[in-house]
Amino acid sequence: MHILILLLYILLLFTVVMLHVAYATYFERKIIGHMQVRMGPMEVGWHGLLQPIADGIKCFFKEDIIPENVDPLGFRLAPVVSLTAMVASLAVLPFAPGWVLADIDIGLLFVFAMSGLAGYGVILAGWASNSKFSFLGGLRSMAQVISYEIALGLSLVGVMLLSGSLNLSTIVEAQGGTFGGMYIFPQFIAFGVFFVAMLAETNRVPFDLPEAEAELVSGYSTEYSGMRYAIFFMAEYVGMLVMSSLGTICFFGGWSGPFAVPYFPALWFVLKVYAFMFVFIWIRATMPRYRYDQLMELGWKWLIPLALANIVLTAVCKALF
Amino acid sequence: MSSDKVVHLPEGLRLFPGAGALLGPLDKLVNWGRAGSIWPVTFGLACCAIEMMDTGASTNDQDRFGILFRASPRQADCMVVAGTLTKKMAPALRRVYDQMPEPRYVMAMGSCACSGGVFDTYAVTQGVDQIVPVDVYVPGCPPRPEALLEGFLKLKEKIMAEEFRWSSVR
Amino acid sequence: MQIQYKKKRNLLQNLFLSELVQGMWLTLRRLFTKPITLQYPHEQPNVRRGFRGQHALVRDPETHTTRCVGCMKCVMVCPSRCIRIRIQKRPEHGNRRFISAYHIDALRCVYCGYCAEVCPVNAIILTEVFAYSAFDRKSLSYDMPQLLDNWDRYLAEQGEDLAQYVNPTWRPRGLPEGPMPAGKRLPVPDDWKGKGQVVGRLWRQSVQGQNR
Amino acid sequence: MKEPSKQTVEVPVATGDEDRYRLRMGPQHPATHGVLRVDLELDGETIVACDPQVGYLHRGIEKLAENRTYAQTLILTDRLDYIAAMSNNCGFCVAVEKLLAITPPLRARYIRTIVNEMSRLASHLLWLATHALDIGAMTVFLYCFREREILLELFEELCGARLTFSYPRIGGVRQDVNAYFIDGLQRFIDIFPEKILEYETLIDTNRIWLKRTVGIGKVSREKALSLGLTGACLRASGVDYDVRKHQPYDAYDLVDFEVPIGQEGDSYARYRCRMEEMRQSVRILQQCIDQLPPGPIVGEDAPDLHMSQRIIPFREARVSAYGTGLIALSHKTKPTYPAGDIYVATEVPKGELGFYIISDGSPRAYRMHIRSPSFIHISALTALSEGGLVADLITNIGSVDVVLGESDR
Amino acid sequence: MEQRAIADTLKTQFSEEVVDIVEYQGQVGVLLRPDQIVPILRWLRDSADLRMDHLRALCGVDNSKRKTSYPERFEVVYQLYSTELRHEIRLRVLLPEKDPHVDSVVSLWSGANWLEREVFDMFGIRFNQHPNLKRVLLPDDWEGHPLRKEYPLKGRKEWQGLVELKERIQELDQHGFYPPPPVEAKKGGTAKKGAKNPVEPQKTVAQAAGPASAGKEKTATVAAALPAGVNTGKTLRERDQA
Repeated sequence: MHILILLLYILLLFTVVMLHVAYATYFERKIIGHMQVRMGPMEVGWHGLLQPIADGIKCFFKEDIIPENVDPLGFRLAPVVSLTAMVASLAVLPFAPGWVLADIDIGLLFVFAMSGLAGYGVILAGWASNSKFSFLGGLRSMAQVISYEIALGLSLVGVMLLSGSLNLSTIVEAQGGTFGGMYIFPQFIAFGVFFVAMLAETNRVPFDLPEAEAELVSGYSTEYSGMRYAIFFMAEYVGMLVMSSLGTICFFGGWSGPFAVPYFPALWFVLKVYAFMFVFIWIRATMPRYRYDQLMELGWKWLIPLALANIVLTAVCKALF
Repeated sequence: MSSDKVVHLPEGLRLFPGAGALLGPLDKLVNWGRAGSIWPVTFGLACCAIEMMDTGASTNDQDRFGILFRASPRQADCMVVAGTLTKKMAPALRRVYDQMPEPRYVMAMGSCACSGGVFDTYAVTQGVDQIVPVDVYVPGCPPRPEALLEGFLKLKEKIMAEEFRWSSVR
Repeated sequence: MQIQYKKKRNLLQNLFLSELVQGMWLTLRRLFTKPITLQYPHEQPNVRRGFRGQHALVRDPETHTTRCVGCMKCVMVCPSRCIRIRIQKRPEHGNRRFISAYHIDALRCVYCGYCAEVCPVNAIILTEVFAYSAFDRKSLSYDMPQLLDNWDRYLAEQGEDLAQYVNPTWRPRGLPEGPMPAGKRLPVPDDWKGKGQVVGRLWRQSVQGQNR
Repeated sequence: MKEPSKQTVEVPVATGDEDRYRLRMGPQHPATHGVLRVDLELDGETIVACDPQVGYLHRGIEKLAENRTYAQTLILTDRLDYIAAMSNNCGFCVAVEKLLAITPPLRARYIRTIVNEMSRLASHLLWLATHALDIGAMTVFLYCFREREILLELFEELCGARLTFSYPRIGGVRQDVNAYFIDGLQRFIDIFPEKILEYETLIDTNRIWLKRTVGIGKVSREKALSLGLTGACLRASGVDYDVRKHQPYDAYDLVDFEVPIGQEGDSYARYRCRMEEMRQSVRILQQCIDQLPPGPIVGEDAPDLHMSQRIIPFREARVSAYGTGLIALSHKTKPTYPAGDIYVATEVPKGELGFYIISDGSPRAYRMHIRSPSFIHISALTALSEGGLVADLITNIGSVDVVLGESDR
Repeated sequence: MEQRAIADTLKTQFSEEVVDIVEYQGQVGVLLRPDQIVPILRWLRDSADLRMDHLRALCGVDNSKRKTSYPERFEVVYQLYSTELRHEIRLRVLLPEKDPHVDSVVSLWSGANWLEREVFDMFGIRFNQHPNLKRVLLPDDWEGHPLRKEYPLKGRKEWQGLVELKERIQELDQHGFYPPPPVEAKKGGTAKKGAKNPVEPQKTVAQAAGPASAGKEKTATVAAALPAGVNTGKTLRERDQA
């Protein structure tokens, strides 16, 4: 019985997340559109509200091409790996008190592990496609994921030190006692590092090198068509959701807000996540793109030392006070 | 008996009586989805490509219709051949077309793409329809961005009138 | 003149990413400005008079057919060679020439407007109609009835009186009227004829200075 | 239903050196600005050999020009550099006028200067838009198109087309400017400097932009001259060469402007040069609007569109100046144009555009060679890009500003 | 320096090489023999009072259809300019019809590389010591040199690559979503197929002329090499009689 209820929850979460993904694209197109003094989707449905649905239907009924000289297994597996890993990490995210599928004690590590795994999907796609642009995209992605995973992990060590836990719910609750109710104030360096690493982890501008349209056509997903491409697309947006949630949980106090909301305690959480998403989009509308070697330089020469320094600083402070 | 109407229906479907009634609404849904999200592959060749870019720019924002340019032909639904197609380029055009997944549509934009235009010379193909089947011809040299949008609307019209173009089971 | 190569920035600006913040601030401000988008099928663009669009043959209000006299000037001047005219001579009409076919391949045309410009009787015109795409090549290869229809449709849309109508491709603004053939000497506003030309501020000032 | 196999690119083949990797960018590729193809040999992401391939837009304009009259060739020049068609038109007209010894009236020269500079602005805006888009700043792209649209509307008012104008005529211009055009242009000039600042806010000091452009695609002064670079690419390397100053045509000797010159010769210097050029263009436009003299717009000795005879001043012959008369047809005199050859260069937004025209006395060019800056700039890509990364190649293609229509002709 | 003066200096320096000096509209062209072109250009570039450092243009000319005072069929034209001293000169190297070749100037201006390739592509003039002399604008297996005067505007023979492509297209179309029907069946094609048959308007007009209206008809078919202002359109009657 318990399992059935859990399955129901999973289904519910999955549906909500997929809807979110669909409308995140809409959100992005609208915001970017208006930043560029144009309108974004307008014609499909009222103010283009049905646009994501139309996109989905179209992709679903598109011909599925598997080019002859790809590695068939890897080619089929790659999008699934990407999406599964990303969706799996949703299981440990606490949206509100008690609103979590698996309240495990290594939640943070689990999220890291899964986002690392999602990178494999991308690499696999690049390799299995047997196309040069895909391959270069895959290579870039591999290097990027490996370097920024470190910075991402290290930047959150400070949070772990402060909260003394890896359980995401506990981290949120531990923030209640600190100044402002958020870890961003004591951990502002860590947040800076986390934010940059997060952009890189989700392949967003200015770090969207694996799919840099100007250079690599569309990177690792060049050879993918129809639904398989849509799955990659979803994985990217779920990734954004997971990373924004992680940021919200670790630095912005998760579900806690100025007052409690009845019936829908996750409101503050959702608002914060969407604020994060807005910043993602905002940056995309403003920034140029880094070059591959500059990206590596930024990751290894700046972010990792900064994150390490932050750990030392946090530990010292914690020991003293 | 309007034999013209049935003749292009795929063979297999007519075996099931009533298949049309079941599949008709689905047809409409699929066509609506396709018409609402046409992703053209960027195939700018010459002058018309600039107007094509202009169509994507703020004044004529084609994102309103859900039209997004894709760099990779694998993810595109439609190819806008914008500009002069030379003989040297023709194999590349066909290759891009072959890489596109079904259903795929082609719009010939501008005089040069439609018929060779003023360049009736040794190096230019006299119309892209020799290389790929064209669905919509947009005249102009180059057509205004609005004319290209009108071409997209024409293409939408065509997509909405299609039947059973979504299954390999025919 | 030497260009300014790289602007100097101080440490504080570097540290707080001042230039990135400025850029972000700009895009954020733009988020709240009104989009300049013209919603095409619902709003029509402001096409200027004289835009070289769809071809038409002017239907003469008296004879209800084309004005073309078959002088072949347009055929000869056309760079893309897209006009074909067939002329018939009818002995019963005193050997007057009649146009039995006027054919324009709109897909070959480059819309240079030379044909309308050389036409001595203002028979052919490039109208401001720009959206007329088609599903096949054949329907964009106009023959004479279609071209005359284009004109009718254009007039109906514009609601224009033929007597008042002057197309800038027929009679480019500012050309001297003297050497023009009679058909081209259309009633136009004065500034079109070259009187009251737009001149520069400095020129105006110097003329005023002389007058004083 | 499965497609028969069509490979996009060849399977990576080891070529002697095991680490080398061959990549074919284009001819259909988002960053190659049309149909340029670049064959790369990569070591990791470093470019070991770079071999640009052009000709995918070779339409045979030079051959076609031998079969068309000068007036009809004018239409073809629109399709050379379609981003700045007006500059090409004017360049061609200046060349033919010199060849046939025709002088355009002063007002026509001023109007040509105006449209020339407008077209330079339009071209530079498009260059900035695509260059920024290649580097990833997509908003600059749309902001640039916003201003470009104003220019295009003005062009539309002036000559009835948005891109392919065929507005200048041999011996003059097609039609006079009107108050709408001049007022619109004045308003545009008033707001445009602010808009340049807007683009600069987004990219000029942006650290990512600096990282992507400073020191990329560096050419020294000598190298630039040897490669035959012209325009902003040459000036960014420190050579003071601008045809508008060196061999003035139209009304450039009557207006006051400066030529921005850089030192470093890298992508950023080229970018800065073009931004300054835009400001100078605004200056020229303002002066032209102020100085615009009255007078005819077509010279008395201008040939008609048929180019059918040697032009007799129309007062004597009672023939139209502009092919608008019937009498022109009845004169079947054999054309007697002077025979000779001429090379006339003009400064178009991309660089030096030269027309080498040989006349044999007929109304058609016996031979017309077009010295297209883009063709030479593309050939210089090899020198600019070797040793850099793939991303630098994109920057370089963007910053030298090539148009394939002009390059391939 | 004045162009004439440059040409005269050149003549005194390389009197053997200079064939003639022509002037038109203030522009001076020096006709040269091909053998010493690289030393001449190097001298022009390096000598202190000339410093012609900018190679403006390099192009070929086919003289076979115009009257010239010299027998050579081909010319290669060099346009030189000095960015510092602001003077220019044109050199025209005369080449014979049989096996035209001239020394390459890539060693002096590396930008000449592609320009020479283009001349080779368009005229078939070879450049000795050129690092990579192959076609640049046309495909490698193109036949003929288009800018030679005997080459017709429309080309003589279809390019082999396009012929192959068209064969391939026929084969590939069988795998499309709406495979084209066998040739004899007309109705099977959908709209997509219908669009594939390019209409040939020339024919339609000619056919429409028909027998009924034959006689006093005149179809202006404008030939590619039309002397402007003269109507060379053949009448249908003439065509019938022929």
